[in-house]
Amino acid sequence: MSRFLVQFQSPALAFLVGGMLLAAFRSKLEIPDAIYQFCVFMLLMRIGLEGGLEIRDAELADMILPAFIALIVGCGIVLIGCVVLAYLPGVKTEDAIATAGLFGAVSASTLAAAMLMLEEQAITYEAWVPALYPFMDIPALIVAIVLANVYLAKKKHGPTAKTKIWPIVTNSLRGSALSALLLGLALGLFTNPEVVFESFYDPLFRGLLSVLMLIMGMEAYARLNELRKVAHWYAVYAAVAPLVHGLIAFGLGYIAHVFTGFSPGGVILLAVMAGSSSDISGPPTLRAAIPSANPAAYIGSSTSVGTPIAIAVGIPLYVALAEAVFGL
Amino acid sequence: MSRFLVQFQSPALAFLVGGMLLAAFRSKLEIPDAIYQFCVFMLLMRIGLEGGLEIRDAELADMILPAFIALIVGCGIVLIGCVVLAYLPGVKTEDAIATAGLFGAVSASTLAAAMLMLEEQAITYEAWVPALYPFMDIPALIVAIVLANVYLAKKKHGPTAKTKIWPIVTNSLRGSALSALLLGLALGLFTNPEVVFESFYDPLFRGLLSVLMLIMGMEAYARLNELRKVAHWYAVYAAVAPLVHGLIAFGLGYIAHVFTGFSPGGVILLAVMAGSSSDISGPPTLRAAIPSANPAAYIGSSTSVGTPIAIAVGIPLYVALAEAVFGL
Amino acid sequence: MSRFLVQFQSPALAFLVGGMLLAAFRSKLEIPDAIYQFCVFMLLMRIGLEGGLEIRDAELADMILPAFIALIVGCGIVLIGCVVLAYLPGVKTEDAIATAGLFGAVSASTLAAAMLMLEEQAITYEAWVPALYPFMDIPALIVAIVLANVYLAKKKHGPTAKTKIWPIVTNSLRGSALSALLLGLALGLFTNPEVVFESFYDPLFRGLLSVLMLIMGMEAYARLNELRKVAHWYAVYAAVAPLVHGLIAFGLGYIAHVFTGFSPGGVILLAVMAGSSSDISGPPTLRAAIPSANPAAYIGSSTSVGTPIAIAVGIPLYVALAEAVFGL
Amino acid sequence: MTFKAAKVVIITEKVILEQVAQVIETFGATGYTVFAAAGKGSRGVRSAGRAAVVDGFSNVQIEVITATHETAEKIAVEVAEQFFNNYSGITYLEDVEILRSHKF
Amino acid sequence: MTFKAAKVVIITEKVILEQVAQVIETFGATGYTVFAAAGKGSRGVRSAGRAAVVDGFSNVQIEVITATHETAEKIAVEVAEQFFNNYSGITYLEDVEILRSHKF
Amino acid sequence: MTFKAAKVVIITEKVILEQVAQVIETFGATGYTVFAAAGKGSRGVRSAGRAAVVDGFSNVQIEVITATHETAEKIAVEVAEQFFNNYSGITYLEDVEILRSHKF
Ligand SMILES: Nc1ncnc2c1ncn2[C@@H]1O[C@H](COP(=O)(O)O)[C@@H](O)[C@H]1O
Ligand SMILES: Nc1ncnc2c1ncn2[C@@H]1O[C@H](COP(=O)(O)O)[C@@H](O)[C@H]1O
Ligand SMILES: Nc1ncnc2c1ncn2[C@@H]1O[C@H](COP(=O)(O)O)[C@@H](O)[C@H]1O
Ligand code: NA
Ligand code: NA
Ligand code: NA
Repeated sequence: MSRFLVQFQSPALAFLVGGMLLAAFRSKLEIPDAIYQFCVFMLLMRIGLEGGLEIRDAELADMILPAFIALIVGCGIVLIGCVVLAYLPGVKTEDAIATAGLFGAVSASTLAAAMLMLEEQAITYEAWVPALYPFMDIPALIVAIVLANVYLAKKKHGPTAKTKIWPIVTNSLRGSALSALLLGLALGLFTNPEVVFESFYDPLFRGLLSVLMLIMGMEAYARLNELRKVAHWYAVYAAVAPLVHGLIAFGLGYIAHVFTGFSPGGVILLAVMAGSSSDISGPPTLRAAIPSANPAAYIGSSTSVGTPIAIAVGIPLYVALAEAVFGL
Repeated sequence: MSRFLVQFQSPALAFLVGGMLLAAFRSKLEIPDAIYQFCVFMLLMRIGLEGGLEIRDAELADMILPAFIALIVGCGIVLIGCVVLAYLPGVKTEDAIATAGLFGAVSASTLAAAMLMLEEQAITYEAWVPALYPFMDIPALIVAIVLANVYLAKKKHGPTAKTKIWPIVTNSLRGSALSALLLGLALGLFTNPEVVFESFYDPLFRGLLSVLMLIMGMEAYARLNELRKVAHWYAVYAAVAPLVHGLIAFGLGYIAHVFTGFSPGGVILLAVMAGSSSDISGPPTLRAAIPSANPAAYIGSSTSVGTPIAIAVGIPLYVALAEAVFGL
Repeated sequence: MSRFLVQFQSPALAFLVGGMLLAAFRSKLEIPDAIYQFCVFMLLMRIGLEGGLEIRDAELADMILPAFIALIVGCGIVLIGCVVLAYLPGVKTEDAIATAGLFGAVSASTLAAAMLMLEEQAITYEAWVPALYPFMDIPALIVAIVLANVYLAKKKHGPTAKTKIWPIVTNSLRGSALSALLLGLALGLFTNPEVVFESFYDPLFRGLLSVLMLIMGMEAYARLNELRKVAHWYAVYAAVAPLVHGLIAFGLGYIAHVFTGFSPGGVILLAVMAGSSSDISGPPTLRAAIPSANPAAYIGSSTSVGTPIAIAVGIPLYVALAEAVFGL
Repeated sequence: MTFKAAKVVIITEKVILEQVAQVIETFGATGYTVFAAAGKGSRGVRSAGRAAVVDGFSNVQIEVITATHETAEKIAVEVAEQFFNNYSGITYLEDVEILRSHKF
Repeated sequence: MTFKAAKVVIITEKVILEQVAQVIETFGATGYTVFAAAGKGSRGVRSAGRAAVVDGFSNVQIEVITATHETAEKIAVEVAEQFFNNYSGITYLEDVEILRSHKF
Repeated sequence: MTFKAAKVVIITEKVILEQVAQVIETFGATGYTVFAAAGKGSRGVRSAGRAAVVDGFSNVQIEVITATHETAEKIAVEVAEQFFNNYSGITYLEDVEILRSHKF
């Protein structure tokens, strides 16, 4: 429990809240877009490089179950989300699907914040766990886009239309976030970037994440306005879903722990990924692939409510749970 | 005296002069605006974070007198400046007020340069001293804006008009510079940013300051042209005022030293703040609040002459003085 | 020979290839222009600062022969290039001259990659060698521009026209790349930037170079299209010339080694400079000075083929040669 | 001597820039020019420059010079029909004069 | 079918963008578009992109489409009167054609 | 009351911005405004914003308001003649209306 409290003072969360306060006080502070893009690039390269370096030495067999869980969770979240949101009054079906897709996908910055918190708490994990990111992210986006296309096609042309999956996959792989992550993975796997990793990508990780959290906080506040314009049920979903998703993944991760010795830290990160909602590449992917869905609904839900909850409540919650369950 | 000479080779000053030379030789080297904004953000966060972390452990009582001196000096400089400039031929009253306001306010980069010089010379100071920045900066800007509004209102409507101070205060707090500084202060005070401070904000401080100094040098040269178009008395004021202001603050700081044991390093930094003129948030604040003042006059004075003098002559001067007075 | 293979996994080359692959897969990853410009600035400052710091302690006499070789090689490459390219079918004379000029000039990023490779292989060199950059770069550009002007003037007005060299020199010195390098040199020579060099410019060197290499790779791929539109002989020249130029410089460097004890590492770097083709300041200089030359030809050749060959084949080749010749 | 030509201006979301460009090329335009833009319209404020966590949601303005008013209008109509139900955006036309030496 | 409308273009200092936008909204404009700009005028060179130590001193160009020429002119006159004594800036009008589907 | 004036628009390579500006000043223009632009034309795609290893190869759009149509045309012709053989670029004219208070 004490850990739970300390985490509220952790830098990642503190900068996130700081960003929200700045925006609330209408500060004129602006972090240039170029810096934001660079922070994201550095974070994803850092995660990818370490993942690649570690997968080299890892038992691939150990990864199979967690990767499978990631995939199942990613798809499951979207399906559950669609059903739940569709029941809520005032929610358009396309918007429901897009929102569920965004919550099924993964936020690199939330993941990075969790990695740092684990480091601070000296909780270890298999270093390839963050590299499971695409196993959850891509399937979630694909399921959402396919569902939306099927729904729209039926509405227009009756039940015969078909959606092509492959272009969605490649398009999603080409997005800036996954590109950087996969590039890092490949470089870590096949080349020798140890020195540049240790002298550049790793030491700057923590600091750039703090800048990123500040930006996320400012953006979260700025988007609250948009969220106000759509059905209030989005806010409810966005507040509850991250924790539900995280707990589901925590449970499945626990099973992997029992059967294959998946580390407690790994279970936490899996829960964090599930509980996070995509902020970098998810939104433009969905905007392009489900044009009729209202971005104010899904981006508002994710950025303004989902991400702050996932970081401020989700991460400490899973850590506390892990303490209780694994007796850390 | 030897220290005085060595300081001319110190990096901050060297990069400043380097920037001026580049601009003088019409180099096409450009530091992108995004990088400049990021450097400023990093510097102010660094100053704020350390200030916050230190105020936590500090005797608040120790801060009262220096903070009060900062406030008095900030307001005093503006009043003196208005009177002096108003006597000079060819100087419009609004321009005089705006110029005095800019010289009363504080330059974060000049302050940062002084902090590094003190570190190089192993002269210590209470770490909360840089956090006195807003106590001098905000009052100076407010006094200038109020004076200008009173003057302009009288000119237009006779002596009945009133100026609202609160919007000026909030507007000034919202400026990018003070926002970053206060955010850093709050994070340092209420959260635990030690690790990110030590791994990111602190180690990059020196390097980013060198980049900033280069930019300041280029800008100083570029703005000389504008200064040439206005009364030459601005250049005289801009060359003399920083040193006079610095010496006044040095004197008052010395009193604080005698009565409350305020450190010699703190006295130097107080003098540096007083001697500096605002470069980041002062100009746009004044531009918006005193529209009829000619920016070529006040920005030219401050950026082209005031800042170089404050850094190149002021800082070494106060250090030498401190050596003599405190026998460092 | 083993070293030759290991180098293919070195970070610089790996990021270059990574960038090409990203572009080939049409990734949407973008490194903002501001970041690119900052990386270039940092690299050149780093090279310049170290050069300046070292020249201070160096025997100036030792530098004379290598500097002279750099100059001869820079001019020689352009002359050879013009003759060779002029013989090839489908090549316009202006385009030939501009292309030869670009290959005679020097690429800072290729040079930086070589410096890191030497460090990894623990091969030392006189630290002032990278500062020979301008001795090769400027003469090459000047010769190309003068040749082009003479040619164009003759075509238009007969053989009486004259070209002014001095404006070309100053224009080239004002370019962003040489400005940064010379500024660094001057600061290193005349001031005390050791601390900022060691705490900022040096440690970030390796990481920023990796970012730069990624960008170079993306650009190389993007420009391939342009190269396809011009005579295929450009591709042949661009693939062969870097190695020929490097070997010529290696030979001359070897002579300097024999006569004045020029270090093997220095010989390698001289070869790398000769084998590299300018990517930062060369292209805009030539675009402005030889307007009628087709940029698709010379930039395509240099960026898409010349630079990748110079880094991926050239550097390992000269290192391997040095192993054989000097028995490293 | 100058000749009459037309310009169609499209202001819309950056995220569909490529798709709009394809439509423009369909109508045989010889080129187009793109600017980063911020703006406010019926569908809220769209910023530029500021760190946009949600990339691609700032505006672009696309300008196309066409030889005839007819082509310009066709492009405007097609872009509006195809995109402006789902994406925010406006489009309008202007008369311009081109030099003889240019072919559009 | 297209309909006549007007465009007012305002080029001025970035520092007063928000104030100008307020004036525009006063006249009931449905929106506006903003571009970063550099420029040279009677009051000197204003750069963009380059590190401007003195932020807010680069230009913006603001474009507003209005249904009537009259509104456009009113906006232009008001902006010029209110700001151009103290801030550098110019303003001008253009005729444009809009599609039927738009309401301005 | 508004008065007729002209605008000349030049879209070309950033690398020659300074030279084009000199030409414009030769014709006595009171100022000009510059925008960063990307574009596609007969000579390929020109990007902006993206890290351009080869700096200066993105576009700029330069706009000049002139009192008379004649001056605008002269500037357009001169720029086209002097630069567009070697550099990519287009230029066109528009009619604009200015306020009485301005002198161009
Ligand atoms: N009346 C207008 N004048 C100029 N630009 C406009 C106007 N209305 C909308 N826009 C631009 O078009 C974009 C999309 O408009 P909307 O679809 O109405 O949100 C806005 O962000 C503005 O940049
Ligand atoms: N004749 C002109 N043509 C185009 N833009 C102009 C012209 N005159 C001024 N400008 C723009 O308006 C801004 C302010 O002009 P000024 O108030 O004359 O300094 C300049 O920085 C230019 O961007
Ligand atoms: N039809 C057009 N409409 C709008 N802009 C154009 C057009 N053609 C060319 N441009 C612009 O002018 C630049 C140079 O054109 P070009 O010389 O044809 O390559 C392009 O990069 C575009 O930005
Ligand atoms: Na998720
Ligand atoms: Na001051
Ligand atoms: Na070379």
